[in-house]
Amino acid sequence: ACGSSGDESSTTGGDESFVIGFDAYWLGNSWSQQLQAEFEAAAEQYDTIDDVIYTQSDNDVQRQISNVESMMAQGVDAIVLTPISPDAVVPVIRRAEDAGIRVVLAGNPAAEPVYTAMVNVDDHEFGRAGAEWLVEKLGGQGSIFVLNGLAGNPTSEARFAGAKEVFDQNPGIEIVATANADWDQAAARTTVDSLLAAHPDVDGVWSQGGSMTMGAIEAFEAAGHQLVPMTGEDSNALLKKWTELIAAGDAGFDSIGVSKPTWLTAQALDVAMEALAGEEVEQDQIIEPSLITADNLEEYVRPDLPDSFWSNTRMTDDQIMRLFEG
Amino acid sequence: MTVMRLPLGASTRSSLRAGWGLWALAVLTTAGAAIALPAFRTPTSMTSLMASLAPLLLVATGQAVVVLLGGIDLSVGAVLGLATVLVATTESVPVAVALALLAGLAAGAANGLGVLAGVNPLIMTFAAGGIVQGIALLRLSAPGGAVPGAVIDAVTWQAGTVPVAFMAAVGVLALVWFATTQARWGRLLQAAGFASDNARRLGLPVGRVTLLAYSAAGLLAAFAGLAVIARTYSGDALSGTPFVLDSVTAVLVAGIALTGGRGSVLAVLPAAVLLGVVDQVIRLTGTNTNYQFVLKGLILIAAMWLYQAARRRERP
Amino acid sequence: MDTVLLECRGLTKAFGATRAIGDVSFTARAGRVLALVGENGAGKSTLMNMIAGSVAPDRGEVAVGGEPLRGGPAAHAAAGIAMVHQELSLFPNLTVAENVLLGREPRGWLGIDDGRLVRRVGALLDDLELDIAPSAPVSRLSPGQRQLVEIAKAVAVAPRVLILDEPTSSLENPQVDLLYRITRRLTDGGAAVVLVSHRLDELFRFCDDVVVLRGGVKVAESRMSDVTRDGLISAMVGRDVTQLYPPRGRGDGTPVAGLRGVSGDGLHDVTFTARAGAIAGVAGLEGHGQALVAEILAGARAPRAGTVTIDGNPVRLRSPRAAVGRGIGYVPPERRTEGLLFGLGVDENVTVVAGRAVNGGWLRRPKREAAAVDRVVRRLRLTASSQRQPVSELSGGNQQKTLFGRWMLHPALRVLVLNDPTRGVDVGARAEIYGLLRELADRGVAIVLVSTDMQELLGLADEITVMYDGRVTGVLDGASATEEQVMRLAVGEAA
Amino acid sequence: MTTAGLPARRHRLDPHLAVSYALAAVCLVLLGTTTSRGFDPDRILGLLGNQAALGIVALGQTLVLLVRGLDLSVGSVISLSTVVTAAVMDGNPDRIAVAVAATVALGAVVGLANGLLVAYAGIAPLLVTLAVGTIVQGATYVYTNGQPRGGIAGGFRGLADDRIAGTPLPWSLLLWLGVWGIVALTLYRTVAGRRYYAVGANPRAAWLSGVPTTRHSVVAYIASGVLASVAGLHLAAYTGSPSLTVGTSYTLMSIAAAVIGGVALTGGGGGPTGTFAGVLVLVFLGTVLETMDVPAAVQLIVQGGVVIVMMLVNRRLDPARRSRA
Ligand SMILES: Nc1ncnc2c1ncn2[C@@H]1O[C@H](COP(=O)(O)OP(=O)(O)OP(=O)(O)O)[C@@H](O)[C@H]1O
Ligand SMILES: Nc1ncnc2c1ncn2[C@@H]1O[C@H](COP(=O)(O)OP(=O)(O)OP(=O)(O)O)[C@@H](O)[C@H]1O
Ligand SMILES: O[C@@H]1[C@@H](O)[C@H](O)OC[C@H]1O
Ligand SMILES: [Mg+2]
Ligand SMILES: [Mg+2]
Repeated sequence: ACGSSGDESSTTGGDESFVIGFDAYWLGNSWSQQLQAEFEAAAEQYDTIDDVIYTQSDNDVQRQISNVESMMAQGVDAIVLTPISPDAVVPVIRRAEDAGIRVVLAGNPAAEPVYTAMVNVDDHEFGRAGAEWLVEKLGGQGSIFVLNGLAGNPTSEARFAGAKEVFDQNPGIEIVATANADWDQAAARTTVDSLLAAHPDVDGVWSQGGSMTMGAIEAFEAAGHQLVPMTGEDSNALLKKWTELIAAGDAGFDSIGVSKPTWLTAQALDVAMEALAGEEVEQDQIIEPSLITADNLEEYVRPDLPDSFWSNTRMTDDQIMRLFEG
Repeated sequence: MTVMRLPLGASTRSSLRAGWGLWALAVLTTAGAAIALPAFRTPTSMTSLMASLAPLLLVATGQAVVVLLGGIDLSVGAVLGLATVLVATTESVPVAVALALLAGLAAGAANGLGVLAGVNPLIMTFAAGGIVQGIALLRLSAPGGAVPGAVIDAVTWQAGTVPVAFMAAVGVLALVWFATTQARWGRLLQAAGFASDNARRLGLPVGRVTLLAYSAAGLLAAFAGLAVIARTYSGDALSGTPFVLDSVTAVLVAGIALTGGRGSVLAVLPAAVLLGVVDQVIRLTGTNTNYQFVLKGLILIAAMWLYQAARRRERP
Repeated sequence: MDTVLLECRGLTKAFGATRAIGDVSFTARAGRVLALVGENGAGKSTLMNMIAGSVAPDRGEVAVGGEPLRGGPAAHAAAGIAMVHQELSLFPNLTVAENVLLGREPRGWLGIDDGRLVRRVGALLDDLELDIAPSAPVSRLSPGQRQLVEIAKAVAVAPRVLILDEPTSSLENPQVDLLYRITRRLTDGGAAVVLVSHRLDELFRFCDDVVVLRGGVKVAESRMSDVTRDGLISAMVGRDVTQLYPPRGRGDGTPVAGLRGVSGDGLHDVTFTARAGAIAGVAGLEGHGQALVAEILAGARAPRAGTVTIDGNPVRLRSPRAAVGRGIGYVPPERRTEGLLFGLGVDENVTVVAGRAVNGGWLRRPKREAAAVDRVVRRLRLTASSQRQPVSELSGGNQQKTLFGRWMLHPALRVLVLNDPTRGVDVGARAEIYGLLRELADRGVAIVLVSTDMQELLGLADEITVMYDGRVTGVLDGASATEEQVMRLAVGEAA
Repeated sequence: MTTAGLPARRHRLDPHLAVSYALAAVCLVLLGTTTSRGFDPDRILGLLGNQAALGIVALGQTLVLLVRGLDLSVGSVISLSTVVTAAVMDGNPDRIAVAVAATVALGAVVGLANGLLVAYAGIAPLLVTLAVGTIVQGATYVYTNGQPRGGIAGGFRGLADDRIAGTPLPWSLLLWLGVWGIVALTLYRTVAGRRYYAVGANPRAAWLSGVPTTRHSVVAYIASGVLASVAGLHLAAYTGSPSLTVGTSYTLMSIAAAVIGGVALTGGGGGPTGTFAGVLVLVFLGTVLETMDVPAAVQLIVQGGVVIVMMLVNRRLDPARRSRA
């Protein structure tokens, strides 16, 4: 389900050329890295892009605001960014737009519709989708662990809110423990290790994805505990492990990869280029999270690529290889 | 006209002299950046720089007072975050602002009491920071909230390219500097910072000075929360995190000794400006941000090396 | 004028199991100087601290002019009590003027009025005939000058009761004279002065009355004119100290260590020799380079020009460690900052030098260590509650003994360099330390004794090298030298 | 006055140790009584094995604190170590030894840099290790460009996951105890170890007494760097993947563990035995809070509170330390 291709927009753009700004909200895990890589890959396709200005916000809202302002000072035509806080970015986006710069959001929302466009997965929906699958898998009955991302992080809060709605409607489901494991494998592993010791009769794990599901699987295995259904994301590590488990005939495990694709930035660039070309663009482009299940797992898993790869990509194999060769 | 001699104290005058190298460096760097980078001298960039410096200046000023006393405050980030959260979750404007500032004052006073009870400042403020952050997260679990419009109007006002928050921050810094050098409290701060045992034995009001210093740091961190709101228009329990290390860095680059009693709050201004300009230059030149950490670390070590060398020369 | 100004009634203070002061009562009268004497650890500082309010008594009270005092140091100060503490209490990061009026600065429309501050302190210093600039940073002052500033600070409040806890330990003779004049002026003005000192000559000169403490209780009280020197000493120590200085030794051994043509850091072509079996004294007024000589010999400071020699050969001592390796030990003058390992026990403080020599290898042998510590403790008559008592809890004299005892465990000590080793040490302990130094010398160790206490040098040293302005101005034979000869050389006059 | 000797030792339990172990015991009881398999040794030992990284890095931190230092770079070193281990090992069991050697060597180099800057340039430890930590973190980003490469060989993961044959004792716990044993033996039973306390108590006095103080400081920082890299090795084995951020929380946690165990930030007081208790407290308490489903915000509050209370208690126990605080 690819969006508009680069060639079309370059023809419609005439001989105009543009400077684009891209702010990476963070570069601290492989998902955020790939988010930028997808953008870079997409930008290569446009010969109407004169220059791309990259900045990095280190998950710091104020740095992000300064970064956007520095792009404004350098006279960019459009900015693609992933808001770190939906509320905090509104004023600076408004100022950029007022200055004639097209701002396109990728992967996180802003609290007010002051931007040109947003390409996003609804994280509330992301949370719901996994939760619905898990409830059904457990037959509406059972005790579960919840693994959230960073405490206070809006994405984490939104996903959990979505999931919570589903769990609240199913009184048979009991959340026995909620923990913040920061989307991190090590943190998830430690957390689940201790949760498991306290609640050995757990029936399922609702994880916000990232690398946490892998951490949970490892904790179960290390404890010699029968695996249970767990939600996940499109982390290649998880998909590989899952494939292995199926091959080994594991009876307990099943999963669903609710994917928030890293190519959101590529799509956002496409939208930005359309807008610069004077086209009407749809403001809120909410993408249904792709669901990876045992049935379509084969299409996504990439046994030839590293664990830190995120499978739902738009990059070509060449571009992927470059990402992993540094 | 006769020359009027300001009755400024020796400490005040020596603190004016002390930071001249740093002032020169800050001015030269800023001028250099303005000449070399056209984007740097645009009003947008200047305003952005000043707006981002405002909270740092406020937090670092408080940090400087505490470091002068021989302590350190790792809770400033959490206090700043709590202040933004309180403003964003309280409807009435005066109540919101009063609540935020009171919370800062209270957190600072608690730190001061802990330190007076003998808890190491590093540990006391680290632990207190955890508690404050927990409270802030309980009140507002994800960034957002609704900052009263009147607050936003007030804090985002601009005189030309100069944001009011920046002016306020510089004003507060000057005031605090003046207090640390010209008020009795400041003199006691330097004395107790250098040798608290001595001060105690002499019956100097070490307790009051300590309490006041930490309370000031808490209050200024809460103030900084308002300056952050001027940029983010929202509350965020985690929004102060970067200021912890940044404020310590600014204070150290300013040449204030971690051992207490030596250095000038005024030097925090050129130090913060220097760090802010370097940051802005990295941003505007598109330098790979991965090198940012390395650069920051090297600047810190270089600065400390220079100060250390200077202090060694001073000694007979 | 003889009215009672200060009255202590039944003061009692214990630190844990240690009774520091037990039911002590005494009075100090207007216009008189009261001497408070006693051995190290007798409780003098504790008693004075209670009067100044910095230590709270367990029982008893302090009254000034009949009014009982309550509260801490600030309340006592308000009642007119000022104290010069045994340990210096100035802030080196502030100027002299800032220190003297700390917390009481004159204020103008812009906060502290520095002009008035400097003028006021300047006038005070002039008045006291102290040649110290009010705007000089205290960090630039010599220890003696600091002590004088400390005294000026106490006098600045025009106290009704002035307490001086060993104020002369860093002072030169002329400075002591100055202090004498200052106290007399205060008493003439109707104040009472309490003076704690271990320098007996001084006490007889300064004081009108005397109170003797022993083991925390008052054992004697009388007019100064009614006691003799020997009587005072035996009241203090509970036995007779007939001989302070041991008999002199041979004093003509072979050169072991020395300096040859050392210059720089204020020294000019200093040559000096320490001989095996002899005590080599280094005399001079404070700050004329004697301390540098000690530090260079100890490896704590490298000479800019010239050499250190050992057994006649030039050597480079890169650090005290190198010196220790060659058998040179050092007892620094500032025991708190340079000598003691605070927070650690007597045992750890004593064995730090010995290390493997006592243990015989890498691993510690606790029994051997304990036995070694025991030997030192007995030999020095060191008083502590156990080998592991933190040295911070010992009295100053016992702390000093600990420092000294450290070097008794050196496996091959050849030279012991001491800088003011008996500062603030009571007469009994001093006799013991002198005896030990002589004993070490008799065993062949070369002793280098840097001291500002001229009596000590004249009584003990086999040879006295006198310094002035970084130069050696003369070398005198210890047995025949007179105080006058030493003094002339010390002020730069030819002998 | 007599020439009586002194009793050699006070037969008294160190009050800091008594309090920190009492607190650890309380947390253990809480842990045991609030969950179903409560005191099952298998569970408790497993739990401790999983936290070997914290236990080990806290021992390094203790050594540095003893000589009046502070190591804020351990978090960055831990992260870098997981990255380097994975890159060198590249999933190949034959390369385990090389990877371990390379990682430990790197930790030693960072420690050496810290030590040299503190001991020779005379810069405050807080600053040196803050700056060096920042540089190490930056270097990790530059080296990986954000994408750690390589992988952890399956065999190596046994270090974290396996128990010693026939016992409920995890290898990782044994590793931690082994490191504790070495540190404790050095500090308590060797002449050189004793000198660490001398350096911490008064560096100038120790130097004047001929103790090689700079060498002791440098060695302490090297040990801290090495132990941080060992913690990184354990985490790499534990999670099976490299991470740019996994070490972050360990910096302040290691300091917290040491001070809860009675180690003085002013140097010369406390030791590995106390630190061990400090880690137990943090691990048991954290587990209790987590399994009782206490919200993250409340966990922060409780942990902060415990640290403050412990510091107040330690302060009460040791008024002598006040003067040096
Ligand atoms: N804070 C304290 N804790 C424990 N013991 C103490 C404390 N202060 C004093 N002592 C003990 O009380 C006794 C009296 O000490 P004090 O310092 O008053 O003696 P002093 O007469 O001043 O001796 P010196 O001549 O050495 O100055 C000593 O045994 C000392 O060890
Ligand atoms: N932190 C402390 N803990 C325990 N005792 C202390 C502490 N600080 C000081 N003391 C005690 O207080 C007393 C007063 O200290 P001070 O520095 O006056 O020593 P002093 O005994 O008078 O020394 P000197 O022999 O040199 O006259 C000392 O006896 C010492 O034992
Ligand atoms: O979607 C997640 C993203 O939001 C987070 O930052 O990193 C991990 C991903 O799972
Ligand atoms: Mg005394
Ligand atoms: Mg005394």
